[in-house]
Amino acid sequence: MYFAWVRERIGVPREEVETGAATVADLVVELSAREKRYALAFSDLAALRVAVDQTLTTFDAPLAGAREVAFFPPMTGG
Amino acid sequence: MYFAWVRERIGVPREEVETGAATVADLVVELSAREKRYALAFSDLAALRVAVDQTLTTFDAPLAGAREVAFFPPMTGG
Amino acid sequence: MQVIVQEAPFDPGEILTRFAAAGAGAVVTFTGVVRGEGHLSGMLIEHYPGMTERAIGAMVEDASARWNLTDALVIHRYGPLAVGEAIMMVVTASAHRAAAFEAAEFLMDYLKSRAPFWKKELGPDGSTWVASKDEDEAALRRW
Amino acid sequence: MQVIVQEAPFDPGEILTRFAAAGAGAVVTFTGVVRGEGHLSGMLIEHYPGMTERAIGAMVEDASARWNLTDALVIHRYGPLAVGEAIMMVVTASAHRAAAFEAAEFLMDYLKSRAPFWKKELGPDGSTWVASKDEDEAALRRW
Repeated sequence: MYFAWVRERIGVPREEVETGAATVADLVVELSAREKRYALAFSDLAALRVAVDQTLTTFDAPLAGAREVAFFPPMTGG
Repeated sequence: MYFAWVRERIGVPREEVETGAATVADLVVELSAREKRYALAFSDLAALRVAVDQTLTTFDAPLAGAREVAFFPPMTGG
Repeated sequence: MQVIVQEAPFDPGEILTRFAAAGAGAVVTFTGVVRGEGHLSGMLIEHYPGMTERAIGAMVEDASARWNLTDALVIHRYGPLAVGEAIMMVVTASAHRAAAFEAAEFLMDYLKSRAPFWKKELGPDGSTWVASKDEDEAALRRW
Repeated sequence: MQVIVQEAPFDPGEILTRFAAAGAGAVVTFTGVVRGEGHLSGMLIEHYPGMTERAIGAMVEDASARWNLTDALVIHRYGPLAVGEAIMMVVTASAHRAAAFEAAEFLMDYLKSRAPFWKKELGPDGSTWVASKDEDEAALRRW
């Protein structure tokens, strides 16, 4: 899933991805290699946050058993 | 003027006093010598606060030109 | 900026609605309510007319000088109050949340120990003047 | 304790009136309002359904564990908002003012940087995603 400007750059709010990536970082590399819009959205990981199964985590988090991965910029609630 | 339990001990909310007292502390001594209810109310000055002309001050404050002196316990607003 | 000292009840919600509609960005409120703990049947608040308005007015001016507020209000009741009734309310409005929070806490800390109000709790066994707390006096030191 | 995430407008005053009537002693509210600064015509808030409720629910639980609260509420809108409309509101109720203030500030600091909302400001020259502030991230360190 993608939110805010990450969603706008990638062009879809969500998609199904079959992957053998071991970590979030591996998934980012895999997607970035696939198409330029991913490479563009993931060009600066320091500006991104990630949640696995709706829990905020880091890019080195394992994906084993994960059902939902979300990428988005720092949150601006409140 | 007297407020809260100081008013209750002295028995009146306000009174006119002609005094030559130089400071608030002098006025307290003068009133305490006058009647037991004053001595009782003023027995522990640490438990009292004083305002001269509606401004919080200390017991060593001068009374020259003062029109209104008020004695009361620590405030419990809010 | 507004200071209201009155005997009549007031509606905290109505005041917040008015402030929120002014669109400041951040609005903080504190509302003090008479608690029914123990067997308290109510409260009686004595105040020093004239000095009360003066003292609170000076606090609001201080707060306006220290924080960038677009508006502020202090309303405080006196006289008899029933359990569950609002005693007083502080409202601060600012473009930034930190300013609104800090100014509201500053005003509350000063109202507790420097505004000439005295609370008397009314219970089944008579009435008792509420004692001031050392921690309330200590709270002033952070400002 | 209550967490509400909704698209529809809400009335901050009505919520405060309800909390004040519950008689907790001290009720603190924070209300965030869409500011009309510059030539902003409104705001669009995107959120992550499911995670939003989870994340805020965890924050409210944390606050309840750290402070002695009698009640708390967080309401946050998403979707299109007009200038002057309330974006969100935090309410904390406690017997003591310090607990109510601290819990409200804690919840606000976490909502700013840890609740999955993203604000887009709508202006005459198009729309811009609001950037997160370093000071908001820094604010978390005090808790």
